[in-house]
Order: sequence, then C-alpha cells, then structure tokens
Amino acid sequence: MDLAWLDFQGYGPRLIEGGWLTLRVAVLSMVIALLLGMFTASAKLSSSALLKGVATFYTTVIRGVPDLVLMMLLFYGGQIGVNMLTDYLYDATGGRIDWFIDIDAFTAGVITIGFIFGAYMAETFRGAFMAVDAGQMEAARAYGMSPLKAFQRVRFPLMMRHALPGLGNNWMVLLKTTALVSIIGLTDMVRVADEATKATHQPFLFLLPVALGYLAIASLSELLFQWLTRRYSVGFTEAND
Amino acid sequence: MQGHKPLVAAMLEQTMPEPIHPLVITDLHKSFGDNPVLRGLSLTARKGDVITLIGASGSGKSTFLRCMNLLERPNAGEIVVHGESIRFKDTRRGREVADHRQVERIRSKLSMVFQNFNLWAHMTLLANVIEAPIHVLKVPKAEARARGMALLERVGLAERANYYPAQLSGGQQQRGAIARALAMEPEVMLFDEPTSALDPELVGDVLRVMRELADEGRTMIVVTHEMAFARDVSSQVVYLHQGRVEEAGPPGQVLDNPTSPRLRQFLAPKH
Amino acid sequence: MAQATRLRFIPTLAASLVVLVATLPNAALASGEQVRIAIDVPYEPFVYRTPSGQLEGFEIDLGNELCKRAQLDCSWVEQGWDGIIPGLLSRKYDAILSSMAITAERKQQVLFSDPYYNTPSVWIALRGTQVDLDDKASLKGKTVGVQRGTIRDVYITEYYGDVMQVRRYGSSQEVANDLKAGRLDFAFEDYPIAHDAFDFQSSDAPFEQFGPDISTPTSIFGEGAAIAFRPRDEALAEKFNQALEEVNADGTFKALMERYFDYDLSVNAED
Amino acid sequence: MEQLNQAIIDLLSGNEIFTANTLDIYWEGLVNTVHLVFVSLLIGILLAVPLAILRGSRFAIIKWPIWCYTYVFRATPLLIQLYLAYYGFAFVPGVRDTWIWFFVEEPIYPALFAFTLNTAAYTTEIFHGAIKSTPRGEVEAARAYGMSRALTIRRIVLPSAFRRALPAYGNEVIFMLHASAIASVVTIMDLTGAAYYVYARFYAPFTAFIFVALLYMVLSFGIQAIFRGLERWLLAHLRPAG
Repeated sequence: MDLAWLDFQGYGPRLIEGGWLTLRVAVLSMVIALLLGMFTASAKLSSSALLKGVATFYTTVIRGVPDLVLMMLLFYGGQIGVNMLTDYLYDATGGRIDWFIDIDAFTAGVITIGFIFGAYMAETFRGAFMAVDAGQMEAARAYGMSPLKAFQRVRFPLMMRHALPGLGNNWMVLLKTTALVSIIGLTDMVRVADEATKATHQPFLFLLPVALGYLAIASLSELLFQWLTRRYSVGFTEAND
Repeated sequence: MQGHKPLVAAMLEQTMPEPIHPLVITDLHKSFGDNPVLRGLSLTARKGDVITLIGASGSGKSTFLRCMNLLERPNAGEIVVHGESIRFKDTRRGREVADHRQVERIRSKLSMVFQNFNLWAHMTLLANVIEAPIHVLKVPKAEARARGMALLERVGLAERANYYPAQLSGGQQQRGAIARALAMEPEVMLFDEPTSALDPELVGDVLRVMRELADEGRTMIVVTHEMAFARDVSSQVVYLHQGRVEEAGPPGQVLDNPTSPRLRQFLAPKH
Repeated sequence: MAQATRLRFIPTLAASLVVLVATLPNAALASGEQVRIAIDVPYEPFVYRTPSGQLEGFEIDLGNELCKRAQLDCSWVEQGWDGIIPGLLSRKYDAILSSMAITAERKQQVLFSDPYYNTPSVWIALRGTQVDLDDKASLKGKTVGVQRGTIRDVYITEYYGDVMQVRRYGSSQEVANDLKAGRLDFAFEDYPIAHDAFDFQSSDAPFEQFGPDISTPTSIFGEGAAIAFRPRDEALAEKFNQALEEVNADGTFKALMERYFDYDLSVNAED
Repeated sequence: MEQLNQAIIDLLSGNEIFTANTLDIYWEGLVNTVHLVFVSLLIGILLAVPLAILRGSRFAIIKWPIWCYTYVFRATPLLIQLYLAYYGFAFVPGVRDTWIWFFVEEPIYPALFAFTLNTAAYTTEIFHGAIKSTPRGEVEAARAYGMSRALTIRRIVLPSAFRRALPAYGNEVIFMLHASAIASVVTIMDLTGAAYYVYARFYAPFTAFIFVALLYMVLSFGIQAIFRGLERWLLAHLRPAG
C-alpha cells in the first residue's frame, strides 16, 4: 500500500504536532475553565455582595462579547497587565525587582480560552449547585463529616450528576473554539492546514483531515461523557431505562 | 329477554328500511403484538344512545373506544359511521387504512374527549374550540367564533375564553375540551374516562355538562368508572372483560341485577 | 445557608488559585541578553516557512547575521502584521525585522534603525487589463487587494478608497492567492513580493505589473524598511545599526541579497 | 442623552482613533455584521424547519443523512467550514466559467454559505428536540378531530415546538453573532474586521477592540431583550393567570 499521501506534501508531521497542540490547549483551558467556573459559581452563590457583583460582571461581559474579540483583548491586555504589575514592582522596589514575565502565545491562548469558558462553566455549576438538595448536605454534616469531606464525598458527586450534561456541552464548544488560537498566532492544526492551503492551493487535502480530527476528538469525548454520565447517575436512573 | 330485541322493534325493522345508525361496529379484533386485547366486539349506537363502557383496567374498554376513531388500528372487524364503512387494505405490514382522507372525514364526525383533556397548550381556550371547525370543517372564522363563544357559555367558561389551558383548573379544562368536541357538531361523542384525571371536587361540574348533553339527545359513548353516571344517564351499559362483552343491557338490568359473577365482583363495593 | 455557602467557597477558591499559579511557569523569565525578533510570515522571499516548519528567507538570514555580529542571542517570534507594533509595545518581543517601512506615523510609536532595503510598490493585474490609473471613472467598482495595515493599505485607502472596493488581507500571500483565483481585479504589493508571486518578468505569465513603480508620496511610503524597537531601547538599536553598517561595508549584505534576488533592493540603489 | 452626546464629543476631540473616518469604518462593520448574521439566520431557519421535521422521519434513508449533516457541522469548528467554503471552490480549475463562481467571487457569499449551513445544523437539532417533546396527547387530539398529518404539523406541532424552542434559539442567535467575528479572516469588513483595520492602522489594539466589544455587547443585550419580549408574548400560555 502506498502511504506517501500521509506525508501531506511535507506538512504531515506538523499537522500531527498541530493536533497535539490543539489537544493540549483544549485540555489545559478546560482545567482552568472548570476551576474558574467552580470558583465563580461559588462567588455567585455567596453572601458577599462584592463577590457576587464581580462574578456577575465577569459572566455578563464574557457572554456578551465574541470569543475572538476577547482573545485579542486578553492576548494583548494580559501582557500589558503583567507589564504594569512588573513595572510597578520595579518602581516600588527602586529597581531591585526587575522582572519581565513573557506570556507566550500558548499560555495566552490557554488562559484566554479558560477565562472565556470559565464564565460558561460558572452558569453550569451554579445550576448544579442549586439543584443539589440542601438536605443532603445537612445529612452529611449531621453525620459528622467535615465541611471539606462533605463537599468531597456528598456535594461534589451529587452536583456532578446535574453538571455533566452542561459540562459535556461546554467541552464540545471549547474544543471547537481552540481553532481560534490559529488566528492569534498559535500553530494548532487549523493554522498548519491554513498555511498549507495557502501555499499549495489544495484546501481539501489539508482542511478535510483537520475537520475529521475534530470529529474524532468530539466523538471520543462524547463516548467518555456518556460513560461518566452513567457513572454519576447510579441510583438515579429513571424507571423506564 | 336479554340480548333480544323487543318484538315490536324487530317487526318494525322488517317492514321499514333499516335506519342509518350513527355508529355500528361489528366483530372488532385488536392485538398488540401477540397479545390480543379486543376479541370480537360489536356495538350499535342508535341516535340518542348513551352507551357506557365499564370494566376493570386492562379489559380493553379504552382501546375499544380508541379503535372507533382509528387512533388504534383494529386488526379485523368493520366500523360503519353514519352508513359509511371505513375501508381497509391488506399490506405486507398488516391491515392498513385504505384512504386517509376518509378516516379524517370520519374522525371529524366522532369527537373525542380525553382523560387528560389534551387541549392545545399554545392556544387560548376559544382558539382550541374553533381550531378544528375552521381548519377541518372549513367553517368561516366569524361563524366559528360566534358558535365557539356560545359553546363556552354553555359549559360555563365564557369569561375564560382568552385564557390558556395552563391557566385553568382541570375541571375547567375538561369542560373546555367538551366545548371543543361539541364545536365539531359530531354524530357521536366519545368520552375516554373524562373524569379520572380530575380532583374529586371538580368531577361534578364535568358530569353535569355530560348529563345535559345526554338530555339533549346527543349520541355518546362513555368509558368511565362513575357508576352513578352510568346508572342515571346511559341507555345501555356494556361490561367488558378481557376484550369480550361479558354483559350488556339497560343500566337497571346490568348494574342492579348482574348475571355474570365477574361483573358482580366488579360492582361490589370496594374498601 | 450563608454559612454553608462560605464553607464551599473556601476550598474552591484555594484550589483555583493553586492551579492558576501552576500554569504560570510557562511564562519564562527573560534575561537581558536575549532578543526576540518579530516577523510576519510568510512574506516570500523575505521570509517563509518550509512545509516542515523551518523559517527561511532573506530577512531570516540577515537577522541571524546581524545578531551574530552584535553578539546577541536572538530568537524569532512569528506575528501577524496587524498586531506587530502593539506586540512590540506590550513587550511580547523586542524588535521587529519584518520589512517595516519607516513612516512618520510609525515613528511616533517605535524607534527605527537605519533602513536596510528600499523597494517601490506595484500594481498587478491580469495581462491586458484596460483601465487608466489616473482616470478614476475607469476604476469604478474594481476590487483591489492589499495587506491590512501596510503603507500600501494607507495609500490605496487614501487615493482610491472612494472608487475602488478595497479588500484588506491578513497576509500578502492571501492577496496573491485571491488575485490568482480571480476574486480580485488588482493587487497592490511590495515589488519583491509581487515579483516572486507572479513572476511577471516572464512574457507568458498571466499577470503583469500594471503602471509604473509607486514610491511617492514619501509621507506614505517612507524611507525604506528598517528594524523597529521600543523607543527607550536606544542601545539595542545602536547595536543593530552598527552590525548593519558592517554587513553593508564588507559585502555580506550584497551576498545575502544575491542569494534571493536578481535585482538590487539596497537603500542607495535608486540614487 | 445630552450627557451621552457630550461624552462622545469628549471622546472624539483630541484623538485619532475615533475620527469621523474611523467611525465610518465601524459603521460599515456594524452594517456588515448585522447583515451577515441576519441573512444566515433567516436562510438557516428556513432550511432548519423542514430538516427538523424530516429528522424525525420513520425512514432511515431520510433521517440518517440529516443526522450526519447536523453532527458533522456541529462537531467541527466554524472556522474550518469557513475556510473550506472560501478556498474550497476558488482553486478548482474551470470554476470561473460556472454559475458557482458568482458565489465564490465575493467573500460574503462563501461566508454566508458556511454560516448558514452551520446555524441550520444547530437550529435543526433545536427544533427537532422541541418537536420530539410535543405532548403526544395534543397530537392525538388533533388527529382525533380529523386533522391530516400535514395540518397537524402546521397548526399544532410547529407552533407549539417553536415556542418551546425559543429560549434555545435565542442562544443560537447570540452564538451566531459571536461566531460571525471570524468573517474578518476572509477579508469581510465586519465589526471585528473594522477593529482589525483600526488597530493595524493606528496601533491601538485596546481602543479598537474594547470599542467593538462594547458594540457586540449592545447587540447581544438587544437580542436578549428581543427574545425576552418574544417569550413574554409567545410563551404567555406558560404563565399562571394574572
């Protein structure tokens, strides 16, 4: 069998590297989004007006502005913000702290996507937190579990059952959003395919395999989420299942 | 006497042409998969008849009613509505309706009132009532509206004409559903356990409306558990058991002097 | 309730911070001797990527040579043209070596080295195109492609923006592609880029240079391409100027140039 | 209002980012964005309604291709779909002599093509879900009153499904508005394209992007308000009497 076409006119290895980068960006930003979402959801449900206000501002702004525009803003804004901080440290210490923190495109991309999807995750988690019966938590406390233990053993698993469908959905959207990092300069698989298309004028040779790559990742994650859903819904399965 | 026509009536039938009955069903069979539910049921509704179908759950009474307007497809048997026989054809998948237009036309003559009302949730009560007359019977809009309002007046819901179903109580919804059925000016009205989904205190209003309809001389076939209604209103009570007519006749006879031991047991006061 | 929410708040807060901080090591702490140079890829033959991902081209060779002479540890950063000055100002890199023309407008933002090449801009069109660049009526409705944010974008917008449809692209390669594909009537490009992409010197090439070389007004086209720095990095600019002087003096520049071009694009060539 | 005017005048005086010229570019961008989003949503919904009905068909040969279409378009990034629409036909030899060229020549058509197919895929699934959740009793009642299958779909199933789909569709509209920002990568001067232009021209990423971010937010909130109004009007049947 002739496997020469797998070389993709020399772009093959970079396409695979690009795919690996896409996966890393997606997974890392998902982790940030999950934590930020959990944190924001807690802030929204807290009794502090300040936390609530900040969290609401964050989710409202993020959901009102296109990902691409936010990415441009955060890509430059993130660096400028860090610069302002290091400049301040430089001035405040009379030059003894002379740092420069370089936010490379990868870090910027991951933090940006994580930051954007943190807002969407927050809504998912907030719904899930509120869906968990307060009585269950009280029961856990009544049995003498520490707050942390109660969270870990009772609230978290219960919440996950409500949150999973939303999380799965957000993950799919996040995965596709990673394609935008190609526009801010990261060589993910979309960028490699785009570059190759422009150089060779063969769009289908490069863009279709990349589309299939996304399709494959999406299908695999769907299976994973189905498995997780089954796992977390033990004891809750509907009678007709 | 039971099961035999009165002598005079029998003689009249021989001399006079057979009157066209609103609904005649002969030898109806229905099974779900390998499970026979109806095993040869026949029924004749003459004009003005109120026929009550009673029986334990699973006896096939609801399925029988739903076969009459083809919501369930019978496997065998004949259904004749106002002299018109519903045509079937045999296909590889079994017996199918031959002409959907015909079925739709016949359904428009048999209005059904459902256990769960099944009002269309996105329409106001009045819109529910005039929907089928306008789009199926092609009644002019203004006329349909006027008649719809009159019908709502009849069932005591005139002020609720512009409410949506979700804003009404169960009893009001069911009375609205009856108005919707009446708007079709049906040959026969089919009631499928119309009071079973209602809170006890709401049952009375619905039964009162049904009583009035019976008094007007409407032809009605009612599946119900309301024995008092069956006794007071029906002209005939049919007791079904496992898809067969176990006992049938005037309410006084069937309900007060049941011959079948099963019916006797069915009628025995429960605790 | 208030207590319960605060209890759940603290562990999540802590966990979030830990992970956010943990992702930061990606951000390297840069030392003084390293210089990051931004370049817009592709801009063939000044810079392009081979299929395997290698950066090659005249400016890559030139930049590497200058860094060697100035004894700097240089690295290349790929950056789209749109954001190349904002990126410099926000310190994503320390210099731009990307065919950037010296203009008064840019001088307000960045510090330029001495120019290292100077080329005119040219119109490109399908061979045999019949319009008159001075007669605006003949250009009405025609499309012209330029790279966004370049001096050519400024020129076209200012002089032809009112009659022609201006399409602005992220890279010069896209302009060339769309002219070849037929989506554009004209491209307005840097001479070496056009020369490379359309090969219009050969007589059977489908596209040709249209009209004369354009390099005035100087207020738009500037005084040649130079390396850009942040205004306060004068010492760094000085190192590059010195290296530039050296490569010009000892013929290295000429040798590099001849590797990529069969014509002269050095700054004093036109004099 | 006067305060707003004053604020705008203050903003315009003494800077080169908000001049009559750049405001004109932003305006063009706004018009293009709205145009692009509106047209693709409109055609998308016209495609989605029949597709959503057929998606619930009993016949595998009808149901299966539609499922494939919606799955593929929902599982791959719109950016790739846009690239494929934009470059896919442009380099096919001889395409310039066919009618397809008309749709390839102007960048707006490939963009509309990709956006429309994308939103149609999502909308099909939204409507399909809404149709599937039509209460069975309501359909049965329609059939029992002599309505034909087509009449039942037209008068009962679709009106009720549209109402149920409204909140999800409102989200789709906002997603589409946000997704349209990538139109700028194929030279369309939409809002984001305008920001790109202004920042490439004046080296001010912040002012340009913050300004269009605000415009997008205004648009998003406007759409949200419209859908809240629509829901109040069309979902009246879900509210308790008052």
